Amino acid sequence: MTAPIEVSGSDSEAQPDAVLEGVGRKAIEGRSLGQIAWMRLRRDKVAIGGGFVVLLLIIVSLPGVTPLLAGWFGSPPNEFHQNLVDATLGSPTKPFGGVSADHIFGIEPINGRDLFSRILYGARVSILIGVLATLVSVVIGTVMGIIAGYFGGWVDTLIARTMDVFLAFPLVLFAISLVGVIPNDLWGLEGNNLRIAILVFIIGFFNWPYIGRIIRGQTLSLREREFVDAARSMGARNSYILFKEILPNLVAPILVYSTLLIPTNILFEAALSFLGVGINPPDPSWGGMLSQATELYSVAPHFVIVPGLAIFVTVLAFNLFGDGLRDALDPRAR
Amino acid sequence: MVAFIVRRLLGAVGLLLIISAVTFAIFFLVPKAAGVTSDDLAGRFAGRQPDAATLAAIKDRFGLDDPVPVQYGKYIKSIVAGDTYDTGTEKIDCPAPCLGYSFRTNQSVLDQILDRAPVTLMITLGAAVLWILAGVSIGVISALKRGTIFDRAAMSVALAGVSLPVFFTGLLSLAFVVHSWNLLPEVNYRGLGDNPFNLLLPWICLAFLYAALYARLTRAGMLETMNEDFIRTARAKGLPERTVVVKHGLRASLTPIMTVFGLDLGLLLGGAIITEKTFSIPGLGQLALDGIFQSDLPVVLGATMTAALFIVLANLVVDILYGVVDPRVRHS
Amino acid sequence: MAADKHAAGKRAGAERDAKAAELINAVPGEEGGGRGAPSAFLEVRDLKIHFPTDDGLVKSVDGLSFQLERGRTLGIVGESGSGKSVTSLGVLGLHNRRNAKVSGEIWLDGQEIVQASPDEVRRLRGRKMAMIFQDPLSAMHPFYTVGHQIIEAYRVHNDVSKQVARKHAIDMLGRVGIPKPDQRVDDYPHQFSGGMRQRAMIAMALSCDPELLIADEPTTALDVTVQAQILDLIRDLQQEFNSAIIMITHDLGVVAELSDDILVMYAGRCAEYASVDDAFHRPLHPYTWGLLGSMPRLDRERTERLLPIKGTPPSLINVPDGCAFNPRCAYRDLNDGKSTTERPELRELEPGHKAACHLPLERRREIWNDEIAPKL
Amino acid sequence: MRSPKVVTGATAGFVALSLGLSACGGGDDGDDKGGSGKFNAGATAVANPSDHKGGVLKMAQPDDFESLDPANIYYAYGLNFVRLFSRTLMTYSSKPGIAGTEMVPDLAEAKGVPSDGQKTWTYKLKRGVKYEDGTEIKAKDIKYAVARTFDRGVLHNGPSYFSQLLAAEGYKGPFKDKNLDAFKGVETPDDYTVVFKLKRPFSEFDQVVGFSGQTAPVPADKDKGVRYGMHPVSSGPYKLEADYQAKKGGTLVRNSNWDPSTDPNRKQLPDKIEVQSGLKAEEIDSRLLAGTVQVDLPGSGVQAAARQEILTKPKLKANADNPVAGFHWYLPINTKNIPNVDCRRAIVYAADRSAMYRAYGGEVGGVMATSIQPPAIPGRDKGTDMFTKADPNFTGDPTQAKAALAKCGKPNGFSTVMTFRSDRPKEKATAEALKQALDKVGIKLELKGYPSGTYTNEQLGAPKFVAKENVGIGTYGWQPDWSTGYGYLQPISDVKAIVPTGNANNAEIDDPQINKMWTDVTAIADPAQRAKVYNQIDARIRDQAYILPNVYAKSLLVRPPNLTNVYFHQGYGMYDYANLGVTG
Repeated sequence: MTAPIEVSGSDSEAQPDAVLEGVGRKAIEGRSLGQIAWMRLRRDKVAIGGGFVVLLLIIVSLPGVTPLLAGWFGSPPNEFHQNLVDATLGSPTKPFGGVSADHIFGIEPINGRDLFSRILYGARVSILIGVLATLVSVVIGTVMGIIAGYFGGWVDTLIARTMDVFLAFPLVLFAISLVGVIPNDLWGLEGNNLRIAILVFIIGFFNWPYIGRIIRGQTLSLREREFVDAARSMGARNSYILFKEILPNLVAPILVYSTLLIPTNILFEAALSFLGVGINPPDPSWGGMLSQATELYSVAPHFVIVPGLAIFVTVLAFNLFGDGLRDALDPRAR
Repeated sequence: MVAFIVRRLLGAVGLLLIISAVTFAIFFLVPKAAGVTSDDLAGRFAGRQPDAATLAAIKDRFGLDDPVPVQYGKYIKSIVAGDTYDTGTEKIDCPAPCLGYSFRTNQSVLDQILDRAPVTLMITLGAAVLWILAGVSIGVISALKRGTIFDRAAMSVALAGVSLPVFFTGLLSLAFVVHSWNLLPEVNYRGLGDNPFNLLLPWICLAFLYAALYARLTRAGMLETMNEDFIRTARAKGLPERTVVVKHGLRASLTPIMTVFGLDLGLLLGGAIITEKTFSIPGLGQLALDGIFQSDLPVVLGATMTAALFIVLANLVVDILYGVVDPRVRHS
Repeated sequence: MAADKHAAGKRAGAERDAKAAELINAVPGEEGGGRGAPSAFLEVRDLKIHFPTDDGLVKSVDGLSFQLERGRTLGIVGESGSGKSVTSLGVLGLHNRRNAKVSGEIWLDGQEIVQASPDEVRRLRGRKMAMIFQDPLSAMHPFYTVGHQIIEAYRVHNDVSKQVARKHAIDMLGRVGIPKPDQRVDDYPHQFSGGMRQRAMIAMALSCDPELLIADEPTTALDVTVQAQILDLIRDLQQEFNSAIIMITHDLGVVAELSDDILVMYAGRCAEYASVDDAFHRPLHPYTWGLLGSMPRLDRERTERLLPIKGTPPSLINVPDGCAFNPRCAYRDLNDGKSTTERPELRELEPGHKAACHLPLERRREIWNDEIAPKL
Repeated sequence: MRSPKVVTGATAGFVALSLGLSACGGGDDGDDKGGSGKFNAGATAVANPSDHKGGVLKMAQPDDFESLDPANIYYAYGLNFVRLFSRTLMTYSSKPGIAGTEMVPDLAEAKGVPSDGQKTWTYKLKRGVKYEDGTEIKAKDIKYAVARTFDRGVLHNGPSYFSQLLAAEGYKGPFKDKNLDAFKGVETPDDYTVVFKLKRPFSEFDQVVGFSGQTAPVPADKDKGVRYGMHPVSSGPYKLEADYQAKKGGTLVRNSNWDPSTDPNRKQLPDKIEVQSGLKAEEIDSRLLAGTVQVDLPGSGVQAAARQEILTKPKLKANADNPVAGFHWYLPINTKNIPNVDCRRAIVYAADRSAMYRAYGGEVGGVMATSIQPPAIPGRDKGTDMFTKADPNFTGDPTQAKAALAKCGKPNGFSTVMTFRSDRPKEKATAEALKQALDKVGIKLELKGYPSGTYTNEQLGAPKFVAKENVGIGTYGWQPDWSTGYGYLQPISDVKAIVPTGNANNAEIDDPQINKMWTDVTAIADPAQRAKVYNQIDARIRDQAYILPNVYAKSLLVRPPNLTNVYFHQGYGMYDYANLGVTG
């Protein structure tokens, strides 16, 4: 937390926030809000740590990088190493899940596949779905939120009610059923590409009201601000006001809540995979590995720990970074 | 206040209607669009190797060849007015609210739901007690001791907590607490007759996640509230700090937490799916999952509607409670 | 995360009362006087309230001294961020103890407050000193009735039954001019109008007969017509209770109306301290001139323009070297650059009239008489 | 490796001493500190024999029976269980080893007498056999029981052999047509004679009558249609104490109107039998190991946790059996999507049998399959490997596979879809293993998992789906309805067995040679002669690479020390539930 937050009362005009506010908005010293946020963020070691892990995960997930790393530190994700596994029990013969120089995270029970590279390839799926689904949510949520907040009236009522309906849906059930009933080739996609697309769509589609509500609220208050009044009084069209006046002011909250939505979506994807509607094997996914582990935790407890920690570290990193970003961009949020 | 409640009730019913229609559409129209015929649907109810006559008999019984709106109409009608089901030799009366009859399990869907609901209820309530006690108190203390070691430690744990899904903590605890160390028995809760403390592990795993969330929420809410003008006023009056914190601060910051709590509770009461799946507890979530994976449409519809009902009800209760707690809402 | 509800710089149009000239002369405090309990009812000595932040040290109050006697009113004026509110909170002990670094002394009726334990200060609050806040809607708890909040304030310092306290609350509500107090006592703050709410707030503040009343912009959030009523009410109550009042405002009209003395704050320090008469007719600080110049007046020709102060208040982290006001001061070049290098001391230039400015006194008088006054 | 010969030879009967069978399963286990038995003691002989009466026998299951209506059950464990309270015309002999697969008379005095070229089968009823209420069981009750199986809309879980075989065109069942005389498929010339009229010759009608509960007599006035299953009327040694509670359980108590002298196949040892449903599988395991539950009803073996414990602790292992159960887990190769025999053979050549074997848990999980028919089928030939090797170290023959691909005209391989049951880790592992192996020769598999709840009806068991999704191969397992080559092979290889949903002929085999053999074999009266034909069909299936053999399932069963008269029943593929007792 960079900005000290007062517990006991003291007038806002003496608040450091307010001081910065005075400096910040029109930049008396030529520092933009973004620069100030960056300054604050840089000072937040924990958030930077989180951001570093996030960056690392993204780099690791890049198409060219994953196989390279898997090659250096492991073996191909689908290669069997059954000689390392007890044929009857299915557990790795070596202790600690078969950790060795060749398999730094150990091996999968039964097949003996290299856990490191499976975790690595799983990261790819998680990050991809997490980020893309967030993008879907943010696009829908922002558009709907702005429309509802800006135009108000029956449009607002309609959209707000729609969001209520969405929020009242038992999402997980719906997502599972939908994945189950959607045909096997669609939109010119098939196989796991289609699976990923469907997961992205479903996760993103069901989560937009969370962003929508926030954007709607922000738009509502922005609409009443002087600069919008000013633009309107000068005869600016709605589209101009929306895109030139309101949208730029929504960039900060959108950025913050997107960052915080990504881990939620990663968890959602992991949950769906855990419940059995994730991507198809043999491609690895973290939730899918845990789902497999429900049958194997007694034989190979490391098979719970490794993918579980991968989820934990990833989600934590995004959360830390998102929290830091929020504190930096919008110290008074919440 | 009465008008307020009536208005909310009507809204809730409307919401349920919409949800049921959408649910119905998804389960009937989407498969249809994907090329599933009524024969296929009938096949879902048949056993091994059904012949054409069997399929025809099943289609006839379920009205699978009716247009979807007609089927939806029948569904709503049976919820409102009840229905009777023909088992072949005898008519089974299914009084309102009749959520349908599962021909896979030969049970009325409502019976199955009523059978499972107590299990989910126990999971949820036990966890809720834990997470409210732990989450709110930690959040309050953290807010009041902002910046201290306690605050930093608590918030670090909380942030870790919100990043730990139940299917990880649950499996971990099963692998070690139950299996390796034999500290607790297998989770085997099946209904009200069983010892609820058998649910200790699911409670802890579920509550840990939510307690973390609530600690963060409470802390943020408390910090905001303790910065409000009326807190300064309370202090200016010379009230003891404890009164200021509890009576003026906590009371005001609990209302938004109440909203979130209502939603979470509603969501979980409709089926703590992941917890139930992780620990294989036969609650509403498992019922719904089984229904989906067995294509038992009446059960899936019933479970979805129940889940939605809980969410809508929870919203309703929260709205009304809001009116009770906050006079401004009551008077508006 | 203080919500910036009272938008800075939003000035209610003040009605200037022409009675400023009749104001009584205030007794200025002995700055840096001897240690130990002072004779004055309230004495603030070299008060500093600093907030260390990641962005630097915020010097909200930076060496402030003043005195106040019972039955008299001190107006503290200044722009947003000048430290006037923090000062009042410091007196009440309501500054954030964890974040703030406080030094100096505050003596209230022979008791020192800065060094006192939080609980000792708490016992003084509400009973010996009370505060009226700017926005009564946000300053009252939305979930409790007005009566409840007054009763609570009364009972914490008086060991009486609820019934007695309730009678007292109704009585207080009546005294501040709320009609049907026995009914309104059970209403919630949001059911009151703005003016009535502020009256209720005042009733709450006065419920224990405090000897020091701090009013922080008590009329800013109110309609103009209601403002005058509230000011009248405060003045009447002061006569009744013989309280000392600190009136915090950026509205010189309010000060002129109510105060005996005036303390002009700039960047956490005192720029000028004078009786109201001196301050309005013989001000000795360019900043005060600016304040007077930017005050709209009914008796001014409409063709004339206001004389606003250029620029914005300084960041309290990076207070300009020398005179804090120098970047905005039109006269800073008239004293060999001293304004940008050396901090001017607060000097008593006339009896009871102090100012902190490097300009030669005569030069200041000239400027006021020749350049400023005619334009006002 | 356990040789089928050993199984055939080990019809030890009621011998107190069990065979050591050191050749079996998880190796030898000489130390006998564990109490009542030795590892595999109950696999081929009766373990812990006793005539001790009394006690409560506790059974548990994670899910529930499809129904307790004997006519509305298809799962073997359900059919095994309902023997406790329902008697049928014929039933499996209650003997360990392969003798258990023999059909013996139950309510009937003797085996069915065929006439009219195997188109008419006549059974004489034993006299004086009673229902739980003391009324005597008559021929009309059996006719009624058979008639009700014609209404598939009401009783849709059970097998449909009677409606397929009996000459009763257009009959819709007694729920729609109360007049039983309209049902021509069964005649009852007197109270103790039941005559079945078939559309076509069928030599294994005794098996049809005996394997399921569909000839268990039902008093017409007690029939409540689908809800009869909540409280079926008993004709066996036990009866339901009260209505059975779905997903909860129920209790069986002694039936005093059961006469042991008429029933050599059942015993009445415990006072009570308690069934608890919905108990978590892991919990059942730990209770089995603790001896607080005696029987895990599904009988398919313990879960991973208990399995590990049993195999690593000799004391526990001594009270476990590891017999070859009824299933053969194999992989049908769809002939519609992969019509070329050499392309199919390429798959068989390339398959990594070692990895697939390990997927099922190695030597404790199964026996590498050589034939399609599992060892429990009397008269079955072990078969030859043809294009693969039943060797735990055989990882496929890419060279031969490539050659076959070249012959098929696709030297660079091809792509197809492979399905599996997503909630069955072993099938998933099998699919992954096959994909790895086929990748090496250029055959690209796309793996798709589906829930087992819909798999056999909507995905692999639905030819339309298979065609639409280009499913070339899938995981599947088949247990025979009854233990003959017909019971095993006909549903999975006869073109007539292909149905739009719930199809078991997943390869969609439509082979003129095989079809002809199926048509002819039903008229052959001699079982040994028939077995020869079955073995020819078996070989033809492998030669044409319609099915990739994989593993004959072995299950790891716990036999608590306080459970008596325990033996693995070949007919049901689990312990025989009708003869168990408890001590202590």
